[in-house]
Amino acid sequence: MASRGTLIGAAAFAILAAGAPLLPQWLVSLSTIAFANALVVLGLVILWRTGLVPFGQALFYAIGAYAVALLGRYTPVRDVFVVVIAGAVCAGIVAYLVGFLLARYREIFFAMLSLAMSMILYGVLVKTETLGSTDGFHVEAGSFFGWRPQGAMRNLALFWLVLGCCAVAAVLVARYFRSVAGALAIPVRDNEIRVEFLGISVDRLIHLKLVISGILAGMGGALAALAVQHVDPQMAYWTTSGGFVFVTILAGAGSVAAAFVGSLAFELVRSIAVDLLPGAWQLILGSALLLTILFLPEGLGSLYARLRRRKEETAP
Amino acid sequence: MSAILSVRDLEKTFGSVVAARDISLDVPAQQTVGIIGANGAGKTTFVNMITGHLSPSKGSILFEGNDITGLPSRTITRLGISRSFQVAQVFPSLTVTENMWAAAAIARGRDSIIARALTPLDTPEAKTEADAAMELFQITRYRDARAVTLPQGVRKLLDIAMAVAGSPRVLLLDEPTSGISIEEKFGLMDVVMSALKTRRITVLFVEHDMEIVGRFADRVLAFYDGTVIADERPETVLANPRVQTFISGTKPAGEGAVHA
Amino acid sequence: MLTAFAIFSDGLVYAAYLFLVAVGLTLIFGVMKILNVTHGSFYAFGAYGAATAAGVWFDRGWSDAGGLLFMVGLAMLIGLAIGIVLERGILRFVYGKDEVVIVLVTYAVFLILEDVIVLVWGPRSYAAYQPMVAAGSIDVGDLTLSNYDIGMVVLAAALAAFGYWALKFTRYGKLLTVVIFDREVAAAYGINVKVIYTVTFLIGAMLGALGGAVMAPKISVTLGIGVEVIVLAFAVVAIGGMGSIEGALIGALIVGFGRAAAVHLVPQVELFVIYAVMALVLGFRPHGLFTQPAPRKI
Amino acid sequence: MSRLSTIACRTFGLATALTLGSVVAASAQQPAAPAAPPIKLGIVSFLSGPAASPFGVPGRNGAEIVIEALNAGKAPAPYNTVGFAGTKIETKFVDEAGSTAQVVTEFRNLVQRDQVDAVVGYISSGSCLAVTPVADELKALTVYFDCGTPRIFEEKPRKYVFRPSSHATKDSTGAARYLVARKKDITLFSGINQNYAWGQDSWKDFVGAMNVLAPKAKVDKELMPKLFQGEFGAEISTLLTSKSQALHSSFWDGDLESFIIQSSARGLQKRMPFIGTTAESSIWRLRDKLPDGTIVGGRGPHGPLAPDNELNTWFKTIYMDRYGTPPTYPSYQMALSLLGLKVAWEKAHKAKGSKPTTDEVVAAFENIEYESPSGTVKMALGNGHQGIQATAYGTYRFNKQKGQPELVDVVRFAAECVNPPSDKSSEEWLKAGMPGAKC
Repeated sequence: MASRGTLIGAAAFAILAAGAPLLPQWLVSLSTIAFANALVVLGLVILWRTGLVPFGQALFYAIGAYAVALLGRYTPVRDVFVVVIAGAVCAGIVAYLVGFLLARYREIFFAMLSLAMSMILYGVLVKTETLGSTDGFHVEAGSFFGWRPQGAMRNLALFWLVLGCCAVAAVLVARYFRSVAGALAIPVRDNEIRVEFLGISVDRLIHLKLVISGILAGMGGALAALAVQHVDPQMAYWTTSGGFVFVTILAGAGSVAAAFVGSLAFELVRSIAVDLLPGAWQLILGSALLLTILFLPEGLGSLYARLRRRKEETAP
Repeated sequence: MSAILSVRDLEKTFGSVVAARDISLDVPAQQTVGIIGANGAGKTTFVNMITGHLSPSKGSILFEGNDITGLPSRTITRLGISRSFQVAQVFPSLTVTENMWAAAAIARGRDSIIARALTPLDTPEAKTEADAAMELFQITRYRDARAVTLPQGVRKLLDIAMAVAGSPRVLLLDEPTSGISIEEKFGLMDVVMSALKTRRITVLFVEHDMEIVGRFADRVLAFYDGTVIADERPETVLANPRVQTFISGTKPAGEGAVHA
Repeated sequence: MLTAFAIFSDGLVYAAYLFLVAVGLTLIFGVMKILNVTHGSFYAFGAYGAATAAGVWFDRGWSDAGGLLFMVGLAMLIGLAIGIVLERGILRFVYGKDEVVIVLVTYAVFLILEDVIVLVWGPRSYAAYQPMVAAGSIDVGDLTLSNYDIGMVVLAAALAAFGYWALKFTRYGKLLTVVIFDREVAAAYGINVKVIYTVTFLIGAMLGALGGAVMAPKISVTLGIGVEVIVLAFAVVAIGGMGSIEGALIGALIVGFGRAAAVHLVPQVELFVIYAVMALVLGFRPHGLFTQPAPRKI
Repeated sequence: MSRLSTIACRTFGLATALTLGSVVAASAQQPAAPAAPPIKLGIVSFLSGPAASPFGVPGRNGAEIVIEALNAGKAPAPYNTVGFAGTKIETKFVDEAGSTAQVVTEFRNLVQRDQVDAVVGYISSGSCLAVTPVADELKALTVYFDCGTPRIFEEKPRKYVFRPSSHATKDSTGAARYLVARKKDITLFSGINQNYAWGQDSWKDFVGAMNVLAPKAKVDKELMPKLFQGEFGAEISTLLTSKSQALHSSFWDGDLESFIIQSSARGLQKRMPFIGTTAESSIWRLRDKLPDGTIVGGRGPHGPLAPDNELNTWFKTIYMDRYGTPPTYPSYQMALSLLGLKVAWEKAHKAKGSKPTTDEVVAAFENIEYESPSGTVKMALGNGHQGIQATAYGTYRFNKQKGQPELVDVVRFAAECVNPPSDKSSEEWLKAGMPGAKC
């Protein structure tokens, strides 16, 4: 049953990969960032299906990015595959550690605590003057198994790398959604007590989701750091997290692909808004978000529609 | 033969309030035990302690000879004690089939979260088991309905069917007929009890309706003021004057209301 | 000794500021279960409104005390107006949706209002310092305190006392308590929850604007002041317990004294104090100091 | 499992469609080439957020009027040719607000999508650091106008990036020189700076310069409040308990004005004079609320600290006429950046006789020296990519009769007096005791 979706996905992936050299460079760069961020959004989708919205996902994003940047600064490791995996692993470890605390929280308290955690990292980074404080620092251009492309070629190579990471992540996350742990997202959101009494720990289910979303966010951050070639503490600030939540809403939690489409659409809309109305692009973005929530719930995927039905039924 | 479930000197206090005290009993395998008592008498507290929702303040619980006192509910479930709820606990936004799949899948897997993330939810075994359970509890015709839309009785059946999905040896039913009309009560209990009999499950059920207790229970525990005041065959317990005074209400207060 | 007194007075002033900023947020959360990101906009509009009022008033050379009243009055009117538009125009359509979805609605409105500020007031900063200057200062030992700051502490204390009294002893307060306790039960008892919601939101909006108006004379009113305030108010409210007035007060005092002590004794850690306190409190009391976690009912 | 699980990738096709669709849109945007295409400049500056009012908007305003005057050929000599070498200039303004990734994306869009001939802009040092390698990668001529970090040319030589405005070190060294000249016997000083790169660097440089110029002076309080904190009660109390004889601050705009208002209400400036390295941009708003005796800097010889020359008079006049307030230092920095670009462009154009390539302009830009409304600019550092200028500090006085701010006791410091030489980084130079400074 997933075969048709997988086929379409694989075709889209192949077309994007093959068509990239034909695209204008600015669009390749924009899509690189958009798809790197889409990995973070994918992680948020995993949490959101359980009804959890972290306002501090930038914590893992920044950790992934800084891991790459620090490797470039203090070690001779330059291979993009190694550094991206390192970024993802570092973020995963941090997610595992903070997960012991965070996994016990729900709803707004989950959001607030995750926000506090990311803001602590932000504070630490700002205090670290050797790393350039708020100015951040340069990220070394990586090599691809020893190959060091320059200029336009490097952008293309990075785009393919991001695309490859996205494809792997999409396949794995889709698999995860079909697994027991992944499919229990809606049961957990619906009725934690029942899940516990069926014999599985809700906290551990959520802990796992946190680790997966942390790894994805770390990978996204690592790729973004390679693409932008610069890291700064702003990556850990709460408005960065807010931006990811924003895209998640636009995308909806209905499917894996929505994260990618949503992220790309967001970057394009933002870029066009900045282009057309440099003084009022936040207004456009805010309106887009508001209109989506108010009038396009169907466009947000199946979870949202279900959430709404549930609420209508239980509303006073 | 030895008891499948043994309780010794169980006590639960909330601050200065004593919710349950001095409860000691043994339940042999495949017995069906009815639990009666007025509201606040300690029935649900008792069920909650056995199933790990509450941790006892004192005393111990043995299941198949192992001490399970204070274990988390999910561990107790995995060991073989399941429960249903006074208000049916199902997943409202899923269909009946999906509810059963979730229950069957959770029950089957190993207790490792990583393993859970690698096993698909909809394995053929889980599907077969879900189908069988729906058949057994006669809810197959609702299989594609969302749980939130189900009539109360079906929702109760689904709740119990999900509890049975893990193949428990002991099942605790917390007021299986609450919220069900009088006409439907017996039908529901017939379905439930015959299903549980075929699975050879030891049952403890909390019930207000003395008629149902009389008909389905092999043995009755009467709770009053946090403890068990009678523990015998149904007809004996129901004839007990204190039970009649405090619980079943067939005898006015005053007669036999001598506090122990 | 001097330092101890300085920590005490600075802590009080900062706590007063935090309480003024957080009280509207916690009220709205307590009653409506909405974490209102727009609160930052109310604050900003209050500050801009007050600054505009100050311009109009003091350019004519009118009295300072009257000017402050005019500033606060205009700011709260603006808060009321935006509150009405927001609650009637948008929020009432999303009541009953998931809490987090409503947070995002307020986030969207906040983004829009940030640009509305630019459209209305332009990207320049405004000053309204006349009341602060006119209030003068008082010497306490070696320390000079601003009378305006003292006035702010008095105002915050009065507001806290009034809030306590209003919740405990007025009809509206009692109704609110019922709604806070259980929305459905309140509705079942014939309380018009919708009206309570509207009124509460408007009060919260006016309190947010009040915070901005009171701070306006102390600060340069400029773009982005709303963003800073939101996170600060969130932290205070999360520490004290979401939706509890006492909680907001205690949270403000803890953060206020904590920060003042940090600035005087270990300035290096000042940047983290508030978040460290927040993480610590939430680590031990997941729902803040003053909220009991709702028991799971079976 | 239909609803519990998710069908992957169904909408992936849409992503492709979106991407390809925008290509079509983008290619449609490109106009058919007219006979003499104007020179396109991308101007990047904060148009929203807290940095818009003090820097972004004055910077943009400066760009608008200077380019308008250039296109009309109405600037004073030697800048009286139309546009750049007779070709009119077209501008595209972009907001600098947003994440660094967004800033870099928008930079790429300007260069690759809008095909601008040069980008002029950037206020945040973070933006400049992030854009620099991209500019070199894209071989896009980029002129920074306001960002202050010395790291840009000290970390690595750059090819396509220029910064005619001098970097931040001179602000701190100038402040220290002025302070020490006015208060020879200073023994104790404090600082209050925002806890982010600009504040941290400014304070570090100031302390470094003080160590050289007044070795006996000790640091007392070292305050680093959060950026945009707004409420400074505790900091002011701490300073009130200090016996410092001066207070250094690189606060700007909102925080600066808030701090001045709150601290003067508590009489802080009566105890220690305040040295504001960016205070110039706020004097027109603070007016009589800025205490007399405050030491005022303006990130170089801009505004009231600017030299009295024809260009300055012209610039002040056209700015006042359009915007009703005098220009502040970001406007001056924008003006001198654009004029520097014009000089380089025209030099390259003259050598070639037709529209120069980017590489030709870059070659022409290196090491030039030219006049600006704020005096002579020498592209002396960073292999000729980083400008140096004299700087000036003055003491504030509000003239009650005229109802206008004034700066008295203005002291000018030659460029070589407050800037490191080309072979040393700022940090090394300060550590070594500012060798080779020519005052």
